[in-house]
Amino acid sequence: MLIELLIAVCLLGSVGVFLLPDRYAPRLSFGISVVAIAVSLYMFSAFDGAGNALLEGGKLAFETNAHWLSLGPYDLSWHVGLDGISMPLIVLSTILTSLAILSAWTPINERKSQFYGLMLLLEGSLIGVFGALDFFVWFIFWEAVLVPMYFLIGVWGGPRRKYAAIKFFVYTNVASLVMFVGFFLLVMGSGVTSLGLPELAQQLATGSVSSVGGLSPQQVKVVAFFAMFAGFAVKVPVVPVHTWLPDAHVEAPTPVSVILAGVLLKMGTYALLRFNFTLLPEVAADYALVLVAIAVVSVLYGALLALAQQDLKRIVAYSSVSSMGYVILGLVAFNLYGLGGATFQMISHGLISGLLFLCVGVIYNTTHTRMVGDMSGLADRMPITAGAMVAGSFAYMGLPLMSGFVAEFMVFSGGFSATFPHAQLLTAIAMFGIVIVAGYYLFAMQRTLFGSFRVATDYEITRAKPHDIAPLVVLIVLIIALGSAPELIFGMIQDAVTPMTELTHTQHAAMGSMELRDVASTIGGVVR
Amino acid sequence: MIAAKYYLLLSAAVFCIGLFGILTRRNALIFLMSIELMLNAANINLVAFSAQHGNLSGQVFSLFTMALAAAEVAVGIGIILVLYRNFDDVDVTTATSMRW
Amino acid sequence: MAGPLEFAPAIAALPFVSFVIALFFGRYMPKKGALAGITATAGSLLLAIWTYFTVMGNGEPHTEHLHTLVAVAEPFSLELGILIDQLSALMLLIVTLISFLVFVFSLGYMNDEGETGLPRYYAGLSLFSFSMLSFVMASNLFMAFMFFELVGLCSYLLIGFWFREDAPPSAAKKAFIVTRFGDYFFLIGVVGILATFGTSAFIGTGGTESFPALAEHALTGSADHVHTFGFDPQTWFTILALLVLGGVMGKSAQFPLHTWLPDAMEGPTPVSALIHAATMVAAGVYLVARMYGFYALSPTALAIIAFVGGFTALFAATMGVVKREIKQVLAYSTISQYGYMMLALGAGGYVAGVFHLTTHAVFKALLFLGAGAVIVAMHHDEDMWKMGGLKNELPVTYYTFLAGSLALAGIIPFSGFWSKDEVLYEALRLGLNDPVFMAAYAMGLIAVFFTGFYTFRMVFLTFHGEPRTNIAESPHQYGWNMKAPLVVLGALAVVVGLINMAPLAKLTGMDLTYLHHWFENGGELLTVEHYHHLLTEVSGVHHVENSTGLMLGSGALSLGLALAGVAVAHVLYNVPSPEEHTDKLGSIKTVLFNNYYQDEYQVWLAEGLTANVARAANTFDQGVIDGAVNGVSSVSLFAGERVRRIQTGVVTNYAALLTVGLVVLLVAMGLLGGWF
Amino acid sequence: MTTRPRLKLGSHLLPGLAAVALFTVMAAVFLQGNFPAPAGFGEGSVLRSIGMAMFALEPSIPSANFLVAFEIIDVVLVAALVGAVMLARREGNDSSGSVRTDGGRGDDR
Repeated sequence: MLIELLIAVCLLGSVGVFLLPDRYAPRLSFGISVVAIAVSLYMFSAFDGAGNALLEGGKLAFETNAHWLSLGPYDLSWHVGLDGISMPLIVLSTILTSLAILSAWTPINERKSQFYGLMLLLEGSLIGVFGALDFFVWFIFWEAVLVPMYFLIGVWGGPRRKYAAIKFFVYTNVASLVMFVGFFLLVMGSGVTSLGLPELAQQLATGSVSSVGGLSPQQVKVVAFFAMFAGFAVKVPVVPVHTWLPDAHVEAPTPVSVILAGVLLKMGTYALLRFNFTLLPEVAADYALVLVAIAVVSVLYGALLALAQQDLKRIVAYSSVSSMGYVILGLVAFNLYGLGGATFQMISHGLISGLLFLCVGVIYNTTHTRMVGDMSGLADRMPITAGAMVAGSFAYMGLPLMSGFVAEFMVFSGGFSATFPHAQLLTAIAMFGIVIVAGYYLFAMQRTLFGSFRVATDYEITRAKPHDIAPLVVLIVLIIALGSAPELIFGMIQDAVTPMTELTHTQHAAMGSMELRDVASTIGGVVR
Repeated sequence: MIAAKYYLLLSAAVFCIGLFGILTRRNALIFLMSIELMLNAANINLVAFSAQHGNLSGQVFSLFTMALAAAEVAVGIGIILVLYRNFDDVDVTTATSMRW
Repeated sequence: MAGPLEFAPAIAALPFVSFVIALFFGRYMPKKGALAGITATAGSLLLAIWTYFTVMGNGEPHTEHLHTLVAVAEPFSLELGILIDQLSALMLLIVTLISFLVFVFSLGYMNDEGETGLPRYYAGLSLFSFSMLSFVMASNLFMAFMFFELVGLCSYLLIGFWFREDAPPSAAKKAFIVTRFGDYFFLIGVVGILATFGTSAFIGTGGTESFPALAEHALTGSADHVHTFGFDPQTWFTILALLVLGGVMGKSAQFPLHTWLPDAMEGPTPVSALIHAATMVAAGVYLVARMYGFYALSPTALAIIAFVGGFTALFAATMGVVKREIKQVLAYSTISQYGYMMLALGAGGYVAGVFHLTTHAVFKALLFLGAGAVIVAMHHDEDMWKMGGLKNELPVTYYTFLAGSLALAGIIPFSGFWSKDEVLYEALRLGLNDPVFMAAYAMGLIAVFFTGFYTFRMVFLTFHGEPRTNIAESPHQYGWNMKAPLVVLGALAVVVGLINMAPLAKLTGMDLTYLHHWFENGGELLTVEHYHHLLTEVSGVHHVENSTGLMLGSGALSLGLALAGVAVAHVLYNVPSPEEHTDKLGSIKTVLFNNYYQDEYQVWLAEGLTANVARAANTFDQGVIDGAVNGVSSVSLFAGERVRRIQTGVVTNYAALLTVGLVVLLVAMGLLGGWF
Repeated sequence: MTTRPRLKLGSHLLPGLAAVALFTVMAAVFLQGNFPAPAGFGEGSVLRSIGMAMFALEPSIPSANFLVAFEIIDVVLVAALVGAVMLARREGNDSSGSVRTDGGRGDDR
């Protein structure tokens, strides 16, 4: 019942904050989010799950499974529970939301009740996404995330907030639709009568898929896979469906950017891991080359774009695209280090990108500009913020003893040992991202933090307040802790992804037999 | 007995005359008249098929239709009055506040 | 055996403690963290000496597992551990000694000069010592890579110490990116080695074998669990070796990744002495020595190492000839000297390479500290043309600097002579069998002349002749805290070569090759004999027979060239008011002064090419990809705008549409249903 | 002053043609169609039968029961009449200031 408690704390807290006057909102919502952290940390310490939530032999922690209602031929249940993949993500969500709320104290000065209420609503929805194991429940939370996000960007955002908010909402919503179609194709093909993900996964692992509406069983799988992939790819995002991300980040207020980069993107990769790669691993193996190509292009193209940006937030946004490419690479590698590294990278990137967005936010709060060319030598006036930004940048570059290094190293190890064709070469190409990432972060730091002090806008540059600095410190500590002792969470991640690696041991032999041409012909066949 | 298709032809003719009125005229009163014509075309059909199948329901239905037509005319004329009051005209093309 | 080796982790841990202290409490302390650093490195030095003597009496290497970063059953865990053997014990000694002396020197160079930000400085220096010592002790390649990166971070932070100016942050950025480029290949190499062998241990422990041993088995017999990804093992191992070499070339500033080192001189001079001369730059060479059992298996990799080393030695030496600033000369000489070490290692001279590493660490640290002293005396002006005649004013600095210069130039009996001679001798022995090595040897030999020349050009310009500026006439004097390290290092620069006097040993028949014997002990697979066995038996690399005549001839040749270089410098520059003779070189000087335009093309690659590609990609992204997204949305908006105009609000129009629709529907249904 | 009625079509010719087209199509269809002979209502007064059928008083006559529909029509008629009166009544006593909407045209005519 702890998951329900956690969601209830956030949702009820959200209602409470909505109703109270503005002056209570910041502290009250922070208090509520700290309660949520406490609950999630208790859950983390009391975590007793084993194996993968969706697969045979998985034992869920904090599970509730109650029949809810029947919809047509399908049984819907309130089924929530955690395994080693979702548990760290929930802790990440609670911690980042709390820090984001703290960082909002300075910049958010109007409609405070609504802002903090929406933040808590967002937190509750995110926890629901990571906790739900029934598709129906999951989908409700998945869509529910969009609503507070839309308003948070659209009301408190920058000058082009409406454009960004609508783009974000429509883009991800259309993607959800595509994903939904793909998922139901799979449900119809597999013939399950329950929308529970474990039931579906086990049905797919043991039984065969029947043909649906003129599609052969193999086509059903492939179409379902790519429809779901397309849907989640927008959320991740991967090239070429990434363009909503920089706009959303630039326009969103900093606390929202933190959640957006830190947790919202992980929804996409988490869903890819849970749906595409757990339900249809053999399709993923067949089309590994296509998926890896997407990953490699995301890594390099995203990094290259980050290099061309002048806005600090855009730099971090594009580098997120690049980092998410590593996650895809790890998922496609589909071995212990690949999957585990990808999951670890989700957590690690959540912390690191959160840290960088917070730093940019602190700088923006006093300089009122984010343009690289508008300032220099900030380290002179804001030493702690500058130090945090240096730490965050190096964490992003994968400096050892920080979490990014472990994550990337595991992903690279996984990719290098993967069995798809040219795995070594493709992984090596993707690894070049670590050079480019060093390029743009060092460049940005040199221009903004170092050199003689100058700011183009006429504001007095003051040291940041303690409640602005505290989130930075917390995140740095977490990053270093995870970097020097990854076992803190990698143990449970490993436990949860190991059953997945056993899914395709037999199918790997057939891998690489399908080329891009076959994909095109299959899709052509479907359209016909 | 007259074959059913000639009834149908008559009803089609009446209906199309009513329709023609609706399509070419702008006066709301003429609209009402045209609608009456179209309703009566439907009545012809009802009666014709009632005879065709030997079932009296059609006949009864046409009686109801007449009653409804009376009610409709009552309401319709009321609407036309309001229209006139608001637009100083019974031209249906002037009342276009419900466009896009 | 218990005892001092149990404390080995503390060698690295002590500087880490001082890092924490300096970072968080430095500003409240009397010397802003210096004392913590000095205490910590002094403790490390004592422990390192203790370790050294323990290892001397104890044949077996000491291994210890410290921390498991990631534990998995398959395919490999990521672990941290320490390996103390002859090589690492020697290196620990060098690093702790120079760290300690640099900390002491910094008291004079930084504290007495009233710098701000000292806690940051000492924190960075302590963190560097920690990282470097951890790197040296690393028991596996993965851990080595981790700390290899961390020393890079420290280098970045310390080069950019004076961040309020424009040049240091830029130099720091360049240093990091260039070495990162090398580390990219190194990282692929590490991942590849782990994926290939399932281990990256330098030494086998508890039933598992080290990766060089596994590679050897794969080449000689057949070893299970070695995945070569469809390559021939020999080819694949060469590829891996070359990938790791990428990191080595970046860190040890070998051509073409050497360009960052001269720029790195923007950092404080003690930092240059510690990081960019004696220790961090040595990390690359040390890494090759550390996994020499792997490199020895690949003749191709060895030839490339030797050739790159020889080329770099000559290439950098020529650039050192024309520089105006004292630290720039030293920077190019550093690049050149690391070229020698690479040449030695590539030519199979394991002991020679490590020997030169040792002597170079001492005399180059000495030279940098001496240069630092001169810079302080000159009120932070580094231009040698503004110095002159300092030997009377700064006698301690002069004599210690002279000792270092003689060592650098390779004049008997100073330390540099013995080590450089052995490097060249090893290269020659191999070169007589193989033209590639002969070419590398020839380049190394020519570089000796240039080394002698630029070294003494520097000495004469700085200390001899008439003072050329007012400051040089009455330089700033400094205290014991700068002189003491100079004296210690000066003494060492004279004597440290005595540990391995191979030519003298040959001549007299006495047993003077102490360092050779040192490396004959230790773990079975880490001894020089084993490496020799690998070179000859597995790789088929053969040196010509060791002969007294050849050795003496080689020694005499290099000594002669060095003396010739010194003599030319003496003639040209040891005059009261020297001229800029290098101007006579004309366009050659321009090329040399611009470093063969190496910086230009690398900057072009980084900024001209990459930035333009990035901008093009950005335009593409905004225009085409985002344009497509916005296009879809504007198509629907436009269509909606048009379609809604059907709603005219005129009832007649609706009715007409209805009618037309009905007619069309009827006709269509009639045609399909055959009503007509 | 009256003249005979004239068909002033003007711009409405085209929609009118649509009605003509509809008739053409329907006529074409109907004339093609073939119906069996009509069943008719047999002997007796049709009017009486209608009356009986409307309230299902005589089960032998084939028809549905329309009692409820009859009552509903009753109510609807009354409602329509009342509604018509409501609509037609001038609102309030301020005859000059009745509510006017201008169909979005402004006051420029």
